[in-house]
Amino acid sequence: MLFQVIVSGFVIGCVYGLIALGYSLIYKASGLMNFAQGDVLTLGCFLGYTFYTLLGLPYWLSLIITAAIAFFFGMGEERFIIRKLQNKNVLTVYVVLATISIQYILQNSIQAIWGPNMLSYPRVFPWNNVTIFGVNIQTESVFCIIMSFILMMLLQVFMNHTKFGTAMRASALDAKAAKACGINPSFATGVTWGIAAALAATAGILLGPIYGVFIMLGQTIGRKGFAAAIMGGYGNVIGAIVGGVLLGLIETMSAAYWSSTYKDMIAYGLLLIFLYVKPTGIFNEKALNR
Amino acid sequence: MKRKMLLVSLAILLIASVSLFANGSSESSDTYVIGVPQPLTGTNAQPGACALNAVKVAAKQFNDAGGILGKTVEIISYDDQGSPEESVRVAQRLVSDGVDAIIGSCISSAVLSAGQIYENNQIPTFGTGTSPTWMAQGWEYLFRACQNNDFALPLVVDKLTELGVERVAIFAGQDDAAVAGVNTFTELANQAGITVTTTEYYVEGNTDFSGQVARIINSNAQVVFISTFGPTQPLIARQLRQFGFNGLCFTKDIYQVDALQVAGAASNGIAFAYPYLTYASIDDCKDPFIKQFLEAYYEMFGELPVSDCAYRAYDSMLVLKAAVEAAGTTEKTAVAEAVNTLSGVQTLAGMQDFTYGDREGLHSFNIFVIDNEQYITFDEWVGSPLYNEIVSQY
Amino acid sequence: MLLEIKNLCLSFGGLKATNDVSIAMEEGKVYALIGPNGAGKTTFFNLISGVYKPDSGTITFDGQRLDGKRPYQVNEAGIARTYQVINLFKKMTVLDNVKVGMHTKLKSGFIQSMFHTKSQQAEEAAIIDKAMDLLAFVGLKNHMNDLAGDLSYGQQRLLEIVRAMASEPKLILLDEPAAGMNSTEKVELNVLIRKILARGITVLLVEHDMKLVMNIADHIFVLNHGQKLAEGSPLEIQNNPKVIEAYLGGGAKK
Amino acid sequence: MKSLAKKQNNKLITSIAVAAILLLLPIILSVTGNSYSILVLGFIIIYIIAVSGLDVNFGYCGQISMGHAAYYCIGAYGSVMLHHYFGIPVIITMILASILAAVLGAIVAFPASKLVFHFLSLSTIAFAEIVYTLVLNSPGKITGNAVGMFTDPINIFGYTLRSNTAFYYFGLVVCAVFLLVKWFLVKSKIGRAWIAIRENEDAAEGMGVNVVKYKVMAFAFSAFYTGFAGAMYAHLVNYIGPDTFTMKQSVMFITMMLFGGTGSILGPIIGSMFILLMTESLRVLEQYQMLVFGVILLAVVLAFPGGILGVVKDVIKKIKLKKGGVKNVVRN
Repeated sequence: MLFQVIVSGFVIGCVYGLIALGYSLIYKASGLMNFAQGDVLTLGCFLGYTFYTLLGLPYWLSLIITAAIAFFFGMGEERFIIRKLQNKNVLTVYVVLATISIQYILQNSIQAIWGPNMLSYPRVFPWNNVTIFGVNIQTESVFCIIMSFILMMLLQVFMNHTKFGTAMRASALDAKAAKACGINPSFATGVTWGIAAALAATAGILLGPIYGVFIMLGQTIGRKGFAAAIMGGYGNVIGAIVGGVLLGLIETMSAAYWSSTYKDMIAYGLLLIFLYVKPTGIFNEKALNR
Repeated sequence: MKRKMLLVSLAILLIASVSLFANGSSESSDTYVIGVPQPLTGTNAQPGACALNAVKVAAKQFNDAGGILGKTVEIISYDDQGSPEESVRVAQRLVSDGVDAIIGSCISSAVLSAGQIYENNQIPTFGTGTSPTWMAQGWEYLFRACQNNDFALPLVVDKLTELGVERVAIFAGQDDAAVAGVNTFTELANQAGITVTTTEYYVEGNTDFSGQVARIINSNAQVVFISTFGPTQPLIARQLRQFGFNGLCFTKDIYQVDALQVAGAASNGIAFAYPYLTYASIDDCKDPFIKQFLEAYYEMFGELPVSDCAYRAYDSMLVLKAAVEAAGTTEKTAVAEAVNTLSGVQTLAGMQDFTYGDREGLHSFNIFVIDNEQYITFDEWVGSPLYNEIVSQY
Repeated sequence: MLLEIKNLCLSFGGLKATNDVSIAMEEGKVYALIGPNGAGKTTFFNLISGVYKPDSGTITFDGQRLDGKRPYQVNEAGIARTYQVINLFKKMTVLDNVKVGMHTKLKSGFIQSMFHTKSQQAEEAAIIDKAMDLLAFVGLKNHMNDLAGDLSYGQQRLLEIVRAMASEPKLILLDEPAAGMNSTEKVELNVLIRKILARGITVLLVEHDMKLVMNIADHIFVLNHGQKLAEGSPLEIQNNPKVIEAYLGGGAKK
Repeated sequence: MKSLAKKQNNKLITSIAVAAILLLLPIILSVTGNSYSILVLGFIIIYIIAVSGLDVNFGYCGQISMGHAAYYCIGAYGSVMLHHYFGIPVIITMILASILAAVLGAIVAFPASKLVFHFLSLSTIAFAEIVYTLVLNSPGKITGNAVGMFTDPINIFGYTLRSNTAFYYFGLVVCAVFLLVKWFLVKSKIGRAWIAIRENEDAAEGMGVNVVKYKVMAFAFSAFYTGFAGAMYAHLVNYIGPDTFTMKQSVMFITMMLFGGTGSILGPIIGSMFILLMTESLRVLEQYQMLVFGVILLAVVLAFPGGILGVVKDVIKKIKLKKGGVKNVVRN
């Protein structure tokens, strides 16, 4: 039983982690918090459903197309809304307000397009369960965990060991200096937003077969993902996944061995204590004024 | 330039809203206006939208047949978002719009917060939720033409006693209807000598219940009573089966056909007491009266109602029409009084009878169960391989 | 003694930013703190004004222990400061900047302010006169309703000084007041510091401009590598071989 | 001097006119038999108070809060419960509950005073979630849990505010008092300290402002306002349930504040009015209401970053410039 609870904690934790990665990337690139992240997950889930179930494309192709669409959505969001506002030098919180309105739009247009019904996602793999250490685990759950870790690794390699990744980090640190080195900082920022959206959408398409497809899927996950990002150390790639998995485990474990009624309260309570005691996150990132 | 245009359009919008303010009640003698406050966006958009559609189906049928007492039926609907705060403003607005009757909402906290307003303005109202709480407030103008969970749960507990079940675990949401279901069920189970081993709650919006499921299974329960609504049903069904729980499950009200599709084989062995079922295709439906409704619904919207809230709202419309015709007038107080005299009204849920004096139309229900991913009645199920497998445990 | 600092130490990690520094200052004089880049001058300032807590040592001001106190408590005790990088409240008016400087001198509390009592009104009216007087002192009176962020660089420096003076301190710490000023402005600054002194305020300044320092200071402290290298009158310092060596760089001897 | 007197005269006339309109509004509306609009006016007043409070915290002191629904909740439930269990008259319970909200606000603000933007916002979200969970699962079901609680109308010395019109007049007076107090405060030493903290925390501390104390003060003050608004809401409607006090509500407060413009008296008034009237007039769109709301919101943010108040100020400036009545040329 314990092992199964841990696996479930890992699954939901990895999803939090993927969302948290998006938050972290955006924070690094633009110093912002994007409210719409959770709804991009929902969008990804619905898009994946459309390609896989309605159009009958193979799962891997649906995944790639969905991620690509989300990528361009993220880039567009940055290019036409976020950067426009930042160029006007407005208070950060107004940019956050813009993401709030994007959230309203996304959530309601998903409903307008796909309708309010819950949709079912057919199984992706021919076999239902995988047995590990004598415990049955849904194949898609295992796939979700593996994919999250692969994505995290890829991102880590991409950010630290490729020219473009270096460019992205450089432009986040100092746009002027990056420009002087021949890097187009606004393009790099756009790509960061694109990657963040693609990650969220991928999380959505991974979740579809496990949880089904419905409009509010991304709401709570989005908020928890934000919490995970901060727990891990806001702006830190590995920290985001670690924070996500930790939050997922705390949640499932406290529900299983403490109280399911107060599960969220326990998770948020720990988060508060964590913030007050160690505001720099697990992987130190600057959070205090001094 | 763009800014100016936007400013102008904002100003126009404001003026439009001011003009809305000026519009008073538009009472006219040749229409019968029905207000439909339902959650049309957010978590409960599906039941709300289905209910609204069903009201439209009924209204069309009535109007095609000459209206109610010769008056054309007109519908005004607003999105109450299932929120107690929004629903107060929606209710007051419907009152100002001069509606003759209300069908909604299917969210009980919305009914609880709006009920007093309808009561004060003496508008006959049909709630479309299944929670017992709002009927307990004693509002004279509030009726129900669908299931009251408190009436159906004794059937469930009787069935459990009959099967010899001794230990039941409860999994529940934290909305009003779900909690009310838990309370009633616990009380009935205690009376019947059935032990409730554990009661596990989840928070709205969560999708992972492995912790709760682990506790339920560790509590060594034979049956799980699931008190939830909407997209959570298939999730909990799947996670229970995933963790190796193979016993019988009872849901507090219907386990909808979309849940059945999402959860697939995990749905087998889930039972519930309810007046009717939802269908994935018209052909699955054997009841001629429901079939007729489904065909009309399909014709108007190109899809079948996934949520049974459509049935609830449609039945409410049928009862409302019967009441107006019995009263012989559309005058609100007379209509409300007439509802209490109705009996033998043919609806999707069978015959409705309001003469019990509790303002409720339904008092008898069937127990359905899912086997082979199909709905069958419990009586039909007895003796099947899955029945024997599950019941032999008890 | 107005300010007496004994054996002050502070280290960051392994680095000793301030190492066993002791100084003493009398009332009514202009003191200067000099030293090569990275000598720990600003750290020393931050120690006095409470931004950093010393590891050991004491700071006694006017008979009161200040070590370990928070910056606002240091300000309440009568030490005001300016900053190396301009730290004005940019979206407040010039007048309001000065009024914030008077914060500790205002007696009305939350309740009086909330209900706009007679005494609070009177107090507010009184500080406007005082603030105008101070602004006139540096010639910013005409700009009192402008936003602080809209002033020119030199004017912003002056406003910083006035804002610090508004709390009626006994000691004012000026962190590189002449940075970025042209020679005319520097002459004006020289006059201004004299005027501050004339108001009975003791001055301690950190400054790179040696001409200005030698001209204005009565007494000079020299810091190097977090330690006090020397102190004395401008003449003594100018002729101190250790100071000359420190400024020419330690490498010269080897 | 003469023009100054004239100016003051104009101001006086304007304020009398505004007051007269506000007082007569319900009468005009009730002639058309529209109790709905009076209810909406009541809600506008509630939101103005709540958002004004939030604005003190963010607009003046620079502390973001994404969990103000928590204080709204504490105000509402606190007042209803004190009345329900101890029989204390409603108007007193409203004040007591708001004080409770302020105290809890201070308790949250104290450790949070060192956190910056994102971290602060997360800690406020976390607190709001905890409050929500507690109200939903109170020990002994003292909050009625998911079923919620029924409430009594406001009673002032034996006079019960049963109608929405009566509530409107009561709200108008309360709102005026709250706005006046906010005005006095932000123009005082306290308000200057708050703005100084917002502008430059280090410099503020260097000028003798006890930053932690003033931050906590701003948070508590803001929680008091929002708490009182919550209590007003609870007694305007006759039922409260936990679903009102979710993240959605906090986001609505922030949206209203930013839409209007921060750090001012007028901003929250404009914001609350605009947003509420907008959502109410979009109601006819049924399920597309929130979609269109989102689009309009985004368009406004893009066109007027800084809120509607900024635009209004610009327009006024322009008119003044055209008239040539302004002596100082405005800096670009």
